[in-house]
Amino acid sequence: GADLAAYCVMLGDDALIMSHRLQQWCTWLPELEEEVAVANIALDLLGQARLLLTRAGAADGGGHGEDYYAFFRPEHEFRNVRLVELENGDFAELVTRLLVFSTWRLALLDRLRVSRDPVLAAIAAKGVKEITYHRDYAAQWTVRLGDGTDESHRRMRAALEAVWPYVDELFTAHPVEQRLAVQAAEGNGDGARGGDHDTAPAVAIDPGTLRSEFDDVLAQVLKAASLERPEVAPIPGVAGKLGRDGVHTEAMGYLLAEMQSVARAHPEGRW
Amino acid sequence: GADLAAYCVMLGDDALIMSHRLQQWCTWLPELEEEVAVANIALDLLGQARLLLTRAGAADGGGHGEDYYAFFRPEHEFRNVRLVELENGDFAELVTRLLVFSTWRLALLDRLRVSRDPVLAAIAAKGVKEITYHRDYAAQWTVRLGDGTDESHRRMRAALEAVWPYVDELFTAHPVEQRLAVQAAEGNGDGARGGDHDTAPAVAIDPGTLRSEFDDVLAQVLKAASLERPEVAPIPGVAGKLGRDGVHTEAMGYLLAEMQSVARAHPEGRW
Amino acid sequence: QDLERHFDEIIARDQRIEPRDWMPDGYRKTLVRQIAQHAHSEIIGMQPEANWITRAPSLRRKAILLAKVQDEAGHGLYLYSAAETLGADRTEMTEKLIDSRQKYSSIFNYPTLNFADVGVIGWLVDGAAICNQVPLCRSSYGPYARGMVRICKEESFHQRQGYELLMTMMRGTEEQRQMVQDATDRWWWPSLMMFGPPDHDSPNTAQSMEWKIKRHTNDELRQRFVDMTVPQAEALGVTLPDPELAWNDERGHYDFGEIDWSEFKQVISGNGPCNAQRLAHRRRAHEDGAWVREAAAAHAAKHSHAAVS
Amino acid sequence: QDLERHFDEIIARDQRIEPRDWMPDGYRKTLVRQIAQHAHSEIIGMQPEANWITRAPSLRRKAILLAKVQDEAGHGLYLYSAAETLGADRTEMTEKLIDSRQKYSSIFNYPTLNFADVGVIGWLVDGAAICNQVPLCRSSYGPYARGMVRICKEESFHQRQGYELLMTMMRGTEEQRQMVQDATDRWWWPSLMMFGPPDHDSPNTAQSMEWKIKRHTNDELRQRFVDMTVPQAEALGVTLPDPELAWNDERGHYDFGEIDWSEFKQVISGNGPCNAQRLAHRRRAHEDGAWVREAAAAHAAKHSHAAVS
Repeated sequence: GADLAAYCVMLGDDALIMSHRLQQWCTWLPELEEEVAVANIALDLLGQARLLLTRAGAADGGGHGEDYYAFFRPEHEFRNVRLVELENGDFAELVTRLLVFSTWRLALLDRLRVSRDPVLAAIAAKGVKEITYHRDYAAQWTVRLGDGTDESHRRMRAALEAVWPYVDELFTAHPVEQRLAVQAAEGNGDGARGGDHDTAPAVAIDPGTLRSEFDDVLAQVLKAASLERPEVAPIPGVAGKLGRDGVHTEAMGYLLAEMQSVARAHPEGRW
Repeated sequence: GADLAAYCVMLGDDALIMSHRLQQWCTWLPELEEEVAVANIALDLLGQARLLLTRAGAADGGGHGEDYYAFFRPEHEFRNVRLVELENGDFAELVTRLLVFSTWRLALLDRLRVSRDPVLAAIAAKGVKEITYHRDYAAQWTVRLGDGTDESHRRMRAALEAVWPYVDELFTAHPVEQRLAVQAAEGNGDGARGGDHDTAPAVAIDPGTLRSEFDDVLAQVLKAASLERPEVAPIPGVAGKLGRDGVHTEAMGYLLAEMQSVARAHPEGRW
Repeated sequence: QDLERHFDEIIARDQRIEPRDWMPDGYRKTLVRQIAQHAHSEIIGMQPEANWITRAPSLRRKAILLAKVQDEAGHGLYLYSAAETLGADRTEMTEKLIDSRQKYSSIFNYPTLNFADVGVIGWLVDGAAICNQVPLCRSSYGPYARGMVRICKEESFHQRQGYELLMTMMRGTEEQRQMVQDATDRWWWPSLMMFGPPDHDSPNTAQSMEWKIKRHTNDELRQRFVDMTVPQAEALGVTLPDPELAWNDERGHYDFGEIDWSEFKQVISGNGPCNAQRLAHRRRAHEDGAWVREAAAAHAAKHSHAAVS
Repeated sequence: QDLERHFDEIIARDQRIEPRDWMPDGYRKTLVRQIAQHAHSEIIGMQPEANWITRAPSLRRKAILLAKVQDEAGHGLYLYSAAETLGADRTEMTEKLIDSRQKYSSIFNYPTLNFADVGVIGWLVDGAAICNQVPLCRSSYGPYARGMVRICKEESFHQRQGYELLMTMMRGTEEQRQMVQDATDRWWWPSLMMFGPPDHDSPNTAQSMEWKIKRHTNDELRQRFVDMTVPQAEALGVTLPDPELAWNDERGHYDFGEIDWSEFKQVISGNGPCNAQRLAHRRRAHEDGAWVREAAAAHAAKHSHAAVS
């Protein structure tokens, strides 16, 4: 239904927009090995986005394909978290954002492997393998840079301070997520309180339940990198509305203008 | 006719795209006085672009207004010189590009005041006053920065080297310019070789005739700024095709994607 | 004491204090702080609007918007000059701004997310600013009062242009109408917060009113703004996002809902959606421009030496 | 002399020289130069295509393009490794590239101006590269020959994808067909220049062929490319921008017009439309990444110390 479609759009947009920011790094990375690795991560996320947006189109029933979602929606219909849309900074910022994003998304996809929606479950199962690698890549660079030179340590601290204000949003459940996360229990719980039914999977995950795993992983990586979790306030949305509500940062409009420019110049085009 | 429309598009696009690059400086300038001055120059050029593109629409007879030209043409129909579309650099680059652009354009508009097309002549007359100020502004800053600190001198030299490869193109006549520049003599010369008719004005100016004035002004300003004209080769077009032919640099696509994004998202919109 | 009596008399007679006049330290400090904040607000306020200059969907609107942002830079220049007549220094004020030691209007800590925001900022934000500022044209400090006369005139012009943009968009497509409504929804409450905390929570108001730096309380001005704006929203065809908004015959004013003062305090204390972004932007522009200012100073120094020798 | 005879015999028997084998200095130098240039071409060649990744108009095409650019980075890595087996150093080669002391293929000094350029680069540029490179799979130097086998396989794949994009676009709108024609017009002649100067003007060819580093002359390969491409252009429905292009029954080949060798020389010597841009881009990426490489080295040094102590 509509909720499932909206949920797939959220997870798909996260991957699509994060992939876009990584695509912009292409030809600007410090080593060829990093060119290969970052392009690979961007490709994995693009693949996840395609599957999720295709699933959204099917669940929605409106007949929209993946390209409709990517190229013909206005900004306020994009439902990604704001973390992924921020303008690129230096390589430390790339590493930090990727560490945060992949740690969060790995925890999420790991649980979604048993989603009651079998398509979503399959997408998640595939994604877990990919994101495990992304997280390792980011963690390794976090350690290298945190425990590298004074300069790299300083840059990692600045990157953490820039990225961290957008972390809380990752764990804030949107009503769609809340509904899909409990629906299983309600749907199945009707009169049946036996062991099996209590653990019947939901379609979605309440991201709030991922926080402690995220905090543990980050604590571990930051410790190995001689870095500390920064003390910075989260950046609020507008009147409580966040990326999941379609309310973004000023960076988003420019990103979409670029991403959608060719497709929109040729709305009847075949590619 | 079509040539007059094409010519107005060329001069209009120069102003429109140069204005865009100056608009992007807004809120990034080193002093408030510069914020006011640069916005003012961008406004003047935007005003010239509007008059010229409106004139183009009238001459073309296709019923297109200024906004059609700005927002609904594809890249290869933009006829500006490549100088104006280059990505912004530092303030020295702004000053250098503006000095080159306004010196060239002032020489051009000065002669166009007697264009046989009365609308073009009026636009040029208005523009001369504006561009005189732009050129003075750029010249003053060229002197200040060239003859300021070591750092500012170094930056001005780098800016000159970056901008200069696009100077030759300013004086390369497109066939449309060539036709409109001679047409008067031909049109009026028919059997009448008297003094008055020989000096009958053309519609357009062959930009090649502006070079010596340009070189003199630049030599004077650069000398006062303790700077030298750089020794760098001009950057060719593709198979001889330049901005006036609709062949641009890779910077142009991004510029247009941004500039046209809102208008194209709402083709039926009223603003 | 003679001086102080003279000052009190000028204030009492509703005349103007001029730069050369004696004035109490508190008066000077309060004014410097207020004028600097006002100047900073003009400068930071350029950012959310400049965000749409390059994307303005018609050349006419592009020119209007660019001219407006230019006016704001001009207002900033004016106001910094007025503060300088009180002994403040522009460079110092700029440094206080980027070090978060002086504030600017919180309204500019919200993002501009679609082109209708440009119109709504003109309509609501400039509208609220005018309500705040018209009384300042009668401020007891001469240079500030005179500056405000010109600024208010230009802001009224901006407000009309903003409203006119919205009117035009409302006659456009359904999507455009949604853009206007969306922008109105986002800017309405922050605009009401522009008048500052409620009177019972505004400690400086009494002294400022006594010195005739301020002429009306926050709540008085806020009510005036609401009364003025509700009919404009109706004419426009947008819904203001407050279900409690209703005409009160008894009071002769519109009632309106409770403002979220916790949000206000968060934004004021640096934790709004764009505080960090706005300051980082201003800081970077200032730092990127350092070599230019140094070069200009070095050139001027050489030049004046040459003139002397 | 024993060594030299052994080397000559390996070459004569069409076997492979391996890194541990003795080889003449000239052979080594020629190979290092050729492999480094080839590696640089892969790296610089990423830029014109990467230019369209973020704007690719369908997600499928975006993925294909991104994967292709990634492959090019992989090819670069491969080739730098092959050069390292001859004693060259990657960092040094990179520095020679950004200081203009080593070249890369001139074709990448042209701009990509519309999305069809992505397809035409696959079709023509990769097509020409394959013609050049297939014989290199039999290069006498083992690591290079083996690298080329894999690279050629991937490039054929890219070429088919490019051609397929163009086929699809030709079935689209009139504007799309114009984009394909426009891109073809711009890339055709530069593609022919990819085979290098005409044989009578190519001084190194003889020695390279003797060493079996090179297997065919420039003009032979160029003709092969033209013969292969003309029917593809017909199938596609685009016109190649050469009025002299015509089948010659006698020769059993297509005749084609004179290449503008003055343009070729200009671009080779640094004055193409994008030479400065490409090098500045690569230089900036390299310089921006210096602190990262230093940090990685410092971390590795700490780590190996820790392991030892």
